[in-house]
This record gives sequence, structure tokens and C-alpha cells, in this order.
Amino acid sequence: MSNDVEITAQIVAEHGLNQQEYDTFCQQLGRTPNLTELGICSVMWSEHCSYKSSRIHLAKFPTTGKKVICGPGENAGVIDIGDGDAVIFKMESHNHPSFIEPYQGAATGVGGIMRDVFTMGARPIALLNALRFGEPEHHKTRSLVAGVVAGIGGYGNCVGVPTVGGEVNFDAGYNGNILVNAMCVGLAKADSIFYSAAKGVGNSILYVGARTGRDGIHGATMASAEFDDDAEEKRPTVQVGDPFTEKRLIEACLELMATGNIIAIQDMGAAGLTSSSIEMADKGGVGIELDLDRVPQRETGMSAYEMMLSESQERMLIVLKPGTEDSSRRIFTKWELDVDVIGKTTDTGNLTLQHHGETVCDMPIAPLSDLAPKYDRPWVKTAKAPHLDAGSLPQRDAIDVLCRLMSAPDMASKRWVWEQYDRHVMGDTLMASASGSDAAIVRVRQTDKALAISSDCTPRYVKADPYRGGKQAVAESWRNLIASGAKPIAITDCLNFGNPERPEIMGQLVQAIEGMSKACKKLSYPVVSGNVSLYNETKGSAIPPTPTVGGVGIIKDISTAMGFASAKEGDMLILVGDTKGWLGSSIYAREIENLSGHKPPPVSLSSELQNGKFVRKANKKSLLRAVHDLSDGGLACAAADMAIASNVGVVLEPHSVLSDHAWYFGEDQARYLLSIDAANYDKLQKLAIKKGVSVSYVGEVRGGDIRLGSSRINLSDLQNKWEQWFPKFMEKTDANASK
Amino acid sequence: MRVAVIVFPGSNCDRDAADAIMQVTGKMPKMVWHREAELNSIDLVVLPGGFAYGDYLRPGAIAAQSPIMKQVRAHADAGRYVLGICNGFQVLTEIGLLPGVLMPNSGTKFVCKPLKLKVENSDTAFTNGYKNNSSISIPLAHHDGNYLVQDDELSQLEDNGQVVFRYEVNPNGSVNDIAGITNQQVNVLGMMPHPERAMGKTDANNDGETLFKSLMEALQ
Amino acid sequence: MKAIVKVQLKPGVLDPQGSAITGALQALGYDEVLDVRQGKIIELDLQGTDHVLAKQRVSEMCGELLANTVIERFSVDIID
Amino acid sequence: MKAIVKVQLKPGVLDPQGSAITGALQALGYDEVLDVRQGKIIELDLQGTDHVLAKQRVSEMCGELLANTVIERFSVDIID
Ligand SMILES: Nc1ncnc2c1ncn2[C@@H]1O[C@H](COP(=O)(O)OP(=O)(O)O)[C@@H](O)[C@H]1O
Ligand SMILES: [Mg+2]
Repeated sequence: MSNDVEITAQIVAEHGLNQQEYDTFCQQLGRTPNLTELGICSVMWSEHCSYKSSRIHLAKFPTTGKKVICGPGENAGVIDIGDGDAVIFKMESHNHPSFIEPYQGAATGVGGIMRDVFTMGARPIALLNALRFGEPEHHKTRSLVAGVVAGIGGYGNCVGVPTVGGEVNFDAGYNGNILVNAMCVGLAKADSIFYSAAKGVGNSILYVGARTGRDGIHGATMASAEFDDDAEEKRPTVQVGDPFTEKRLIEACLELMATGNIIAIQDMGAAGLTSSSIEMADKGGVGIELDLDRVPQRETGMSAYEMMLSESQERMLIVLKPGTEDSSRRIFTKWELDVDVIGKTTDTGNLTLQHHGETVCDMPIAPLSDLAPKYDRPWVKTAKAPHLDAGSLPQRDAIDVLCRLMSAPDMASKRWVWEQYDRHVMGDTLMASASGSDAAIVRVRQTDKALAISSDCTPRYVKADPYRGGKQAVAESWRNLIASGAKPIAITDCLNFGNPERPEIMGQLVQAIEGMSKACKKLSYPVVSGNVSLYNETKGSAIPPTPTVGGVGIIKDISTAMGFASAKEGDMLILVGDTKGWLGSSIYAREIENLSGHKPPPVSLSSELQNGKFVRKANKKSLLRAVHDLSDGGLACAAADMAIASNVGVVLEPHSVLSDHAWYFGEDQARYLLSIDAANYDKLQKLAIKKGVSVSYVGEVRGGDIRLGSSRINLSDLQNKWEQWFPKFMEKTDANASK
Repeated sequence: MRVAVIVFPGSNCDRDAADAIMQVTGKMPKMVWHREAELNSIDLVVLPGGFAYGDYLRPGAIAAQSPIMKQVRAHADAGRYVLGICNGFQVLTEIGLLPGVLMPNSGTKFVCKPLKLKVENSDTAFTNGYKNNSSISIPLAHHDGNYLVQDDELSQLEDNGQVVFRYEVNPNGSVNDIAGITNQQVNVLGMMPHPERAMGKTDANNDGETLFKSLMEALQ
Repeated sequence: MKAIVKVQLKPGVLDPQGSAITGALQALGYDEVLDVRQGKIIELDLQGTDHVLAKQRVSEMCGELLANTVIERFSVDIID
Repeated sequence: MKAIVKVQLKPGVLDPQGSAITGALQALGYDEVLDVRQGKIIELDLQGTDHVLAKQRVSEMCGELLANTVIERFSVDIID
């Protein structure tokens, strides 16, 4: 299509702009745009880039704190971990691309999030991934799992950053829209963080990395539109990841960063050259002029429109200090990467594009971000969920239930997944997926400090009560870090929801954000970065609302790192926190009684805080042998996890009042299971009294069985059930396996 | 002991290998960029793990053509030591310093797990710190570790004691459970598992350290 | 009966392997190499003798498993 | 000028990927599949017009880089 085609209403609509948005744009321009300009505006104003539906609500998050160096607004969040070290991290979704092409979609998701982190000066040191698939029985699930997992491993393993943790859930609600959320954590020096503001006029703009092709044109607008029936036909060119190029890009950028040549640097993510150049110019308060003929190109005959909208991966844009062009180039040449100066900053405030000797775009930059639409979309509160009375449920054999829960898809061992990830490259992984801890633990290179990292969300809860579910996701993240011996510092998040133009979906988003904010404030656990993925729905059926929380905490001394794989024969099992036996929206309700949608457990943030501080204190005083947070499946599943990881049996006593199912499987919040040397019991109790925390003796570590009251199972039998679900599922290839 | 670690653009265990050397010798090895062509006065060359050229075409194939590999070959031909770990092993088979090839794992997936190896020959510069037939624990992480070699060469390897490490449980389909081999002159070792990941730093296991210590003693 | 299936990346789709091979060949002095693209060739041994049916079945296999039709195209030849 | 290079495992060399595909196809109900072997097809864009020379040069490239002749055999076709 030629650049000066007449812009018809249909073309505008195809670009995902509504009439009002288009009018605003024309008004600002003082004329009608040409096709390139329209394309640029459409991606800048897409949901994906402009956050038009979520922006006013995201403002509710607490984003500052003593340890926050840089909150939301840059490529990733930055926190201070002392001694001049900083940690840079973010989580991002790659949901739609992964559904269309699971391997490449997931791989490029990993690549993209790493770029957001090393753009700011950090060496990536850990990757996590939060995955939600459709029900196991769905005909696409198995091949999606296989492709996504292989893609994540294929990319991260090759680049050489360990994949240390994550989540895998299955739910029919994701049948048509899987979620692939990837998180990257990097390490930098606090005094050399790189930002994206292109300050100063006349500075060279360097393009580095892979050449531009026609990849994923309109990916950004695709991520902002829901799938319809023939979405699988209309797919745009899929982006293919090149981890080898990414690896070289990391090394070359870190080498360049050490030279002091850089004024600003920005990865080309969604909407590639467009959003990277506009964001840099906008933040720096300058104009930008690009000569598109100098953009390294992979294909012939690319138009300005295509180059500006291409989402080819593994590319960066850098604004250089004057006179450093040649020395900068040499670094990229050494790493065998394409590199060229493609333009300069100007004082016009405009984005000016030259192509084949013609000016194909000349428009003011500021309005593209300042005037980007911002909607206060109508929303309704989610209907109140009914209460589930545990007393109304039938009695069942507790061991039988335990076996069913531990081998249920969401609870079963994910070994099949994480054995495909290199968890130990870089030599600093202390605890990863296999290790029996609530968070991954990665040492800060050549120090005695470590980071604890986890990813959490319980969509069952969020769906039944978005506010409470949002609170719970943050609380569980915080608890996981505490249980691994860390002081929680800050979170990143990935808000995955359906179509925000539907008031009930918008309601889920608003309430979840409010619940999360509330928890973040109370727990002093600010949000420093994140991502929003909307329109996750097919044919009007939305995914369960899924605000994934990625938490980072610091362990000052690795000898105090904690896990649940270290319980010993003869230990006492102590439960921290109150148990009411809450079964609404629990795994028990769903797997055993086939009940869902009931009120999820209340989240008392003050108990959370109090109990967490107590566990930290007890850990500092070396009173603990093993710690596990209680979440899905409650006390019995936590004890079973501990037994399997520690390779020793456990005995749990029944409750004097509560029924077995409520006691063993209730999902009351703010609880921890501790394994302690009996000799420390008195000290622990004294500390609990002093802190006003309720602790109770619930059983002991003993023998080779898991015993719940009078019923028991051999530890290795339970372990087999737990281990076997995933490999059996993946090997079962019925006629539906791949399509 | 003067050690060089070769760095290809996609090497990613180069730093881990250097750390391991540092830990046992107290000295940082020389990091040699693959386009440099000098390996003067080096006792031990380490070809580290990773994805030298993204494992594109075949693992190790493109790296094997790198300028530095001529020097590595000369170094080996002069009887000096070469240690290839994981991707390094793949490179060594590609240039023919070690026989055979490393095919994709029989499960066709990447496998990362701790694993028990049997030390089959402790009478080498690489392994003299181990007890013969002892069982050691060294982690593994690869997609192409399925060792394959022609029958006659296989019997030769076995007869000469060139098979130095064997998997106790085969993770990848490797013939005769082979995890690591030396050349006939016993100065070149290639192994798929990662000894530099068993240095007693992230957990108690330091079975990998023994290998580096053995080398250090042999070279003293 | 045998089927020879060729699976190649669609034009325009990035081929990282191909680029790496191009670079390697040029570095070896093969300056005449302008570009390289890598694909798969899959040879199937099939029971039966009906070429027409075989071609149809193998094309189905390609759609289902052998090719990733989002980024790849394939061709099928049946030989004896 | 283009060169089409086919790189295939020598007969008798075990093909883990081929076996995995065989298993997967049979599991999908394609019972007529007896065996599968997977190879590579490498397409080179070449400067020049001399087919004979090209064939010789590309064969050299195969020996040096494109094929591992310990386990693989290759064939080269030059087309316009
Ligand atoms: N859910 C969220 N919570 C907090 N910050 C967010 C959230 N979503 C987006 N952000 C912030 O908004 C900015 C833009 O995000 P994004 O467009 O995803 O960045 P990029 O283009 O670098 O991928 C980032 O600073 C990001 O951290
Ligand atoms: Mg970015």
C-alpha cells in the first residue's frame, strides 16, 4: 500500500482506532495523516502501548519506598539491595503469540523481557515463567504445553540465564487463551543504571542487533484485540526468536555501557522502532529524525510503514554521546551484530522520517503520548460470592483426598517442565524449582547475599472475589519470600484480564488492582514495574482474571536462606497462624467436590505482617529447621510437600473441633508450617507469645509414611502419584494430541 | 598452571569455568576470544559449555571452524591438555580431536538434572583425584548429549580405557552410557556433565572440584 | 513406498540458523554465498502402494505434526 | 544461482528425532508409517553462474561445515 493512499474510515478501523480517537489525532496534526503516520499513531494508542483502559487505575499502586531506585515508567523497576548493588526486574506477557505459535511465542516472550532488563544496565541473572493452560482434556492443551515449555527453555538455555522458578496451572477458562508470563531479574550497579530519556540535540541514534524484517507487523494491535473465530487464519507474520543474537546483544550492550558512551538506551519491544524512538524522544523532550534507508533490513522493498511497525526481535536503539560513534560501532562489530547510525535527535519536537529521499512522516511527538487516550471505562462490582459451609460437605478419607489433590494437575510435580530448563548456569542458583523452597534463591555474585524470587496468583480466588484475590496474590508472594528466609522488597506484576470494554471485566481489573494496592501498602511491598494484558478472551468468554505477582526479596546472609527440604526425623511440626478451615474456592472444593465460585479465604494483612515478622525473627534466632507457606491444599499438602522434599515421613494430628477436610485442606491465609528441633520448642513459644502470634503443635516428622490421624500412605507411594501425573499426561497421545 | 578458557560468542559457561579454575588455582585463567589466534605458554585449554553459535546447524559445528581451533589442535598435538565441557565436548568431536558425535538426546528434549557418574578410569591427569569405580555426582544440562561412535572405535575406546565417565542411569541414549572420554594420548577430555557446577559453592556437592584439582596436581 | 517431505520456512520468516551458516561460510572464505536458509527433509517409509492416498495422508501428517504451518510450508513427494 | 544441499544421516545411524516422529505419528493413528528419518535441506543463494564450479565449491562447504561426514551424507544440486 502506498504511503499516500486516502485514509478511509475502513483503514482507520482496521488500525483499531475509533472515530473519536482518529479525530483527536487529525486535530492535533492539523491535517489528515498519511498511512505511515496513521500506523504509528495506531500502535502508540493501542491498549498494549498506551494502557488506555488501565492507566488511571494503575496509579493506585504504591510505587515508592526506601529501597526503590526506579518505579514504573521505565523499561523495568530498580531496587537497591545495598553495597552499591541494584536489582532490576519486570514481568511481561506473551499470551496471544504463544497461543498461535507456542514455541516461538514463548521464546520471544523470554527474549523480550530480558531486553527490558539489560536495557537498564543489568546483567540478567534469573528467569521465571507463570503459565496457565486450558484443561488437560482440551485437544490443544498438550501441544501448547510442549511448545511453550520447549520455547522458554530453548531461549533461556541458549542465552545462558538460569530459569529458576514459575507456575503452571490448568483451567478450562484458559482453553482459548493461554497465559505465558515471563519474568526476568537482573543485577546492576546502583550508580550505573541506564534510562531511556534521549536528552540533548544533535546526538547520533545507533541501531544495533538483528535486521528488520516484516515480523509481527501489527502485533501490538493484535495483543489489544480479542480473538474471533478465524483469528488463527488472519495471523500476522509470527516473530521468530534468535537467542544467539540476544546473547551477543547482552554482552555487547554491557560492554558499551561500561564505556560511558551512552546517553539513552531502549529496546525495541512491541511496536519496535516506533515506540522505542518516540518514547526516548518524548522522555528527553527532543525531536528525532531517522533515515530509514540506513535501517539494517532483512527483506527487500520494505516500506516506511512496515519498518516502523515491524516487531523483529533482538534490536536496540541507543543515543550516543557526540564523537563516540566509531568506538561504539566497534563493540557491536566485534560481536558480529548489525549496527548503524540511523538518525539524530533534533530540536523540532517532531518525529521525522526520511525514506528514499522523501519525508514520509513529520509529526509532533508529545501528543502521541500526552494525548494518548485514557479511559475511565464503566465497571461493575463482581457479584458477591456465596459462602461455602465446610460443615455441609461430606466426610471423606483424608489420605484418599491427599492423594487426589497431590496428583491433581495444578498440584502435581512440574518436573517434566523444569527439567527442560537450565537452572544452574551462572553458578549462583542456590534454590530452584527442584529444591523445595517457596521461592527461588539466587546468590548475588561473589557475595554472601542472595535474592529470593517468586511468582504467584490464585485465579480461583480472583475470579470469585477480585478484590480479595488481588490482595491474596500479593500476600502469598510476600509469604513465599518470608518462608525462604528473605526480606520482601518489591513486586512486578502482569495483569491478565479479558475485554475491558465489558463492565464486568473492567470491574475485575479495578477491584483486583485495589486489592493488590491495599496489600502492597500494608506490607510495604511497592510495585516497581509491570505489564497489562487485556482482551484475553475468545468468543465472548474471558479468562479467569489473573494478576500474576512477581516478588523479589533480599537475603542478607545466605546461611539464613530457608526451604522445606530440611525437615529431620524427630522434628516437631508447628503451625503458625489461625485455622478456621476455609474451603470456599479451595483446591479441595474444586477437585473433590467439584465446587467453585465460593467466597475465597479472608486475607488479614495485619496477621500476615505479624506472622511473617515472627517467622523471620525465629529464623534469625536459628530456631527453624524447615519452613513452608500454606497455600493450595492447606496444611496436609504443605506437610506432604515437606515430607517429599525432605525424604522423611510426617504425622499430623486431627483437630479437636474442625472436621478433617476443613483442618487438613482448608486454605486460611497467613499461615506457615515449621519443622523445628523439639529442643527449640520453648524458645519458639516464648517468642510467639511476645509477638502475639498463635502457634500450635500439629504433629511431627517421623517414619516413612504420611499419616493424617489414623489413615496413612507410604511416602514413596504418594511421591509417585505426585511425580507421575505430568509425564503421563504428556505421553498420552490420543488422536487429539496435536490439533 | 596456566589456563586459557576459550570464549565463543555464544559460550555461556565460560565464566563458570573460570570461577572453578580460580577456586582451585587462586588465579584467574586467561579468557581467549575465539578470533584471537594465540595460545602461547598455556598448559590447559578449557572449551566451556554453552551454545557457541546458538547450536545452529549442529552443536559445535560452526565453532569448530573458528580461527582459535587451529591453535587448540596444535596445543593438543603437542601433548598439552584440553578439557571440553558439554558444548566444548561437542566442539572437540566436530574437529575430530575426539572420536564420535553427540546426537540429540533420545528423549529429544533438553535435560537438566543432577546425576551420578561412575569413574571408569582414574588413571588420567583429569581423574586421578577420584577413586576408581567410585560414584560421583555431577549435574548435566544439554539437548545433544547422545554419544554415538562407530563400533570399531567404540571397542577401541573401551579397550584403551578411554571411557572415563559413565552414567549410572542413562539420561540421553548415549552408547554404553558414555558420559566422558579421552583421546588415545589421554591429554584431551570431553564430557557432557558440568564439573564446574559441582564446586561446593551452591550446595554441598564438590565432586567437580576433584577434577580441576587433579589437573592442577598433574600440571604442577 | 516412501514419502519425501520438505519443510521450509515461509519466505520472510527469520531464519537464525540460516544467518549463522551464511556468516560461517563467508568467514571460511566462501564469499560467493549470499544467503542461506535451512529446512528439514523428512523421509517416511510407508506401508501400502496407493500413491494418491499416501500423498493425501502425508499432507495431513504435515499439517498435524511435521510442519508448523504458521511459519513453515511443506511439499510432499511419493516415490516407490 | 542456487544450491540445494540435502544432508541425511547415513544408513544405520540411529536417528533419535526420526524415532520420536515415528512414535508420534503412529500415536496419532497413522499406522501406515513404518519408519521416519529426518535430515536437513540447506538452500544457498550463490553469486555467479558457473554450475560446475558451484557444485564443486558447495561440495567443499559440505565437507568442511554443512555435513558431519562421520554420520551424514550429502548431495548437492545447482539450479538457476
Ligand atoms: N500492571 C502494572 N503495574 C505496574 N507498572 C506497570 C504495569 N503495567 C505496566 N507498567 C509500567 O508501564 C511501563 C510501560 O510498560 P510496557 O509498555 O510493558 O514497557 P515496555 O514497552 O518496555 O515493554 C513500564 O514502566 C511498566 O513497568
Ligand atoms: Mg522496553
